[in-house]
Amino acid sequence: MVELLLDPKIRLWVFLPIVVITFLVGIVRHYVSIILSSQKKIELIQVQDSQVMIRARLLRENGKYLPRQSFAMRRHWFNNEETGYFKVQKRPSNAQNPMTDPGMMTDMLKGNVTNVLPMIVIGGWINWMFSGFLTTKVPFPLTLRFKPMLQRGVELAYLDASWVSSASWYFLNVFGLRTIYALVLGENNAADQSKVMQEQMSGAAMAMPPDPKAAFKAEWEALEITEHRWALVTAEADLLLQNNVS
Amino acid sequence: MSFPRVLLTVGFISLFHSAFSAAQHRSYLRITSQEFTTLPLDIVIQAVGSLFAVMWGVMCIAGNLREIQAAAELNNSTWETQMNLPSFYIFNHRQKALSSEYVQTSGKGDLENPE
Amino acid sequence: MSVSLKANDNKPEPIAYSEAALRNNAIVVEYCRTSMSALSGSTAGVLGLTSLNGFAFYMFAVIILWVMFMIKAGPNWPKYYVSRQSILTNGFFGGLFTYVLFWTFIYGMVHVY
Amino acid sequence: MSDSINYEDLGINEAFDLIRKWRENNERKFSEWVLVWEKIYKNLDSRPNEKYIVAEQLLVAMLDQHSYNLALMWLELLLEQFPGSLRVMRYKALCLEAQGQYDAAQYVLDEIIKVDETNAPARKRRVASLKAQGLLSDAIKELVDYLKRFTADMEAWQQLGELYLEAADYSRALFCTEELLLHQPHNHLLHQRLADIRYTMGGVENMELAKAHYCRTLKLNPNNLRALLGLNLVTNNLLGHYKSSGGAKRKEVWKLSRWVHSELGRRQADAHSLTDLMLAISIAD
Repeated sequence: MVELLLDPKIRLWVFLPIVVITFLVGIVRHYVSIILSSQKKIELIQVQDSQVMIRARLLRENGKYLPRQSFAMRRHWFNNEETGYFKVQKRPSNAQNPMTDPGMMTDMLKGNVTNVLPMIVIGGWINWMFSGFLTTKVPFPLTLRFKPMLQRGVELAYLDASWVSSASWYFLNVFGLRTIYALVLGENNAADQSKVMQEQMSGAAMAMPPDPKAAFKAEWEALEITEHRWALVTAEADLLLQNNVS
Repeated sequence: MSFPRVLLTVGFISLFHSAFSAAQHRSYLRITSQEFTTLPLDIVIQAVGSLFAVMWGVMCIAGNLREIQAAAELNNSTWETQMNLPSFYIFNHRQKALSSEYVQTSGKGDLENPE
Repeated sequence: MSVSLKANDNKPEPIAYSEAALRNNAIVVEYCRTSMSALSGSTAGVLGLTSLNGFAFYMFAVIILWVMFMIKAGPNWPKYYVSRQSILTNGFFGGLFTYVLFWTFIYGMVHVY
Repeated sequence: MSDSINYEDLGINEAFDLIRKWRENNERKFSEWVLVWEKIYKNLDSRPNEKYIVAEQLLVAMLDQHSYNLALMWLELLLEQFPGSLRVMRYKALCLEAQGQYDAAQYVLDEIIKVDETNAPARKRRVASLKAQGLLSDAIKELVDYLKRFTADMEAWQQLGELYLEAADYSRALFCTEELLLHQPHNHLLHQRLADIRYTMGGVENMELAKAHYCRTLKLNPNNLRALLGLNLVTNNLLGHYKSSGGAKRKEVWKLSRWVHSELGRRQADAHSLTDLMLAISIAD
């Protein structure tokens, strides 16, 4: 096998710049997406619904620590035929189409602008600027199948598959550096501090069920079949057992 | 600077140094047209050693592990912290009387909140 | 106080974990794992390891990291981790990708030119 | 428990670490703040990462000392940095409240809620301002109204429980505390609280439940001396109830009671002085 010799200048002017550019673009993109991200306007009724859902779930999971009467009282509040929350509250069933909601549309657009567009633009620019260079060689043998993936822009039939062209090197970086962004950006979120200040995100669980009606029904069912077994029945015995009192 | 940070910095510098040494070794071999077999042992040791140093440094910097048992955390809390509700702070407490700007009043609120 | 409650409890009560603490530990482990992948990848590149040697080195680094975690946690590791195996295996392939990238990068910088 | 810190020799980093600890552990300090704040605000600019969070903390601490001018200085800083932020608006309301201008504070809070209907903290502040004015029943009403909307808010449930206790409405306070228990079923303090309330309410059934909760508390945290003392009271009470009837039940309670006595005796022997004992009680109090 003939060892291919690359000009060291390629290293300085192609190989390294691609890594640096990809990395910096990723950082910039992160901050741009922070700037662009809009707080979703939340309806009061949605907050109410989501909080009720949390409460019902907690009742199901941790209700066993309450005495039977307290548990029954709460379940009654949720599930009673006439006055129960899940029965009285009527929510319109809105399995909405995202296309009809202009807010959703702009969000999707913004997502595209910050994610896909830079990749295409920078990718195209790199392809044009550094076209036709072989940049490096992966340190392990690969089958011929990988050639179109790793040697985009260099169409040499007899080249060993482990050589990587500049365009492919860029794409490898785009995908491989993601975890590094999490490392660099996630460690102390100085950028998020301003976001916290802008407020809005009022505490936990703003994840709304998209269709409250269906969610209510499911939760009603789940609560209905929950059996109450008081967990503290054995508390006394447990305590004595723990302290080896027979 | 704390010890892990020193370790981290030194480890990084050492790792870079070994990278440069390896690159130089490679170019020396190329000039003298010798075949590359393995790196000199000192570079290998330096690289692996600095890897360990950096990893240990990262490990110390990454933060402390917290005890995952719920009880472990809760058993250290007292009512003083449990009772402390930042959203419901009131400032109508007795510290008021220590302030330099304090004017004595006999309002209803003051009487009912002797705290 | 006695510690032996778990052994003689005939119906073992599920141990409650603090979610915040679990998340905190997961973040710490993830942070170390990503750093370890990147760093060991760089080292493999410096050493000029090729093909299987490189992957063996990754395995080696993963195990070393695991050992380091165990040393850090000390003898009472169940206080901090739900299971020891999950530390070893979680994110193995995610880390591998980062490792390969850095390996290729440094290998290219040092040995190809 | 505060292990005594020498505030005089505190380095800058240590001071910041200290207040971060307070922030994370949710501790409200009064006299301690006076000792550190000089170090903090002189070096605030060297900590760009946490500058504004610390500024908020400082603001509240200054209000606690009723040093309005200093507090307003921090408010200015925050307003300058984040104009139009609802969070900063809320601090403005806080300043007004601390100065006793409750109507003006109320106005600011109403403005916030008008802009953002879902702003839970502002709604909670309205309750707090009623509480500060001593209008207990109004505060309860407002808080109940709030909880109809935000049913999963632990802080609010806890506050409502406290307010009900102040109003001596034990069954409602019990309900609120049970709501907290749903969120943190392994919190020994909540179990202890529930048992306290049950014991206060009285009656055999409540005593039995109080006993179960106290036992749970002691299982979760054997050092909870208050629960141990509570258990002592409960078992004594129950023994009195079962004097005439209930052979098996009485036996069990008797066993428990004996254990409690031996445990209390051991604690007393352990505690070398009265102050140690008092400290141990205050952990749970």
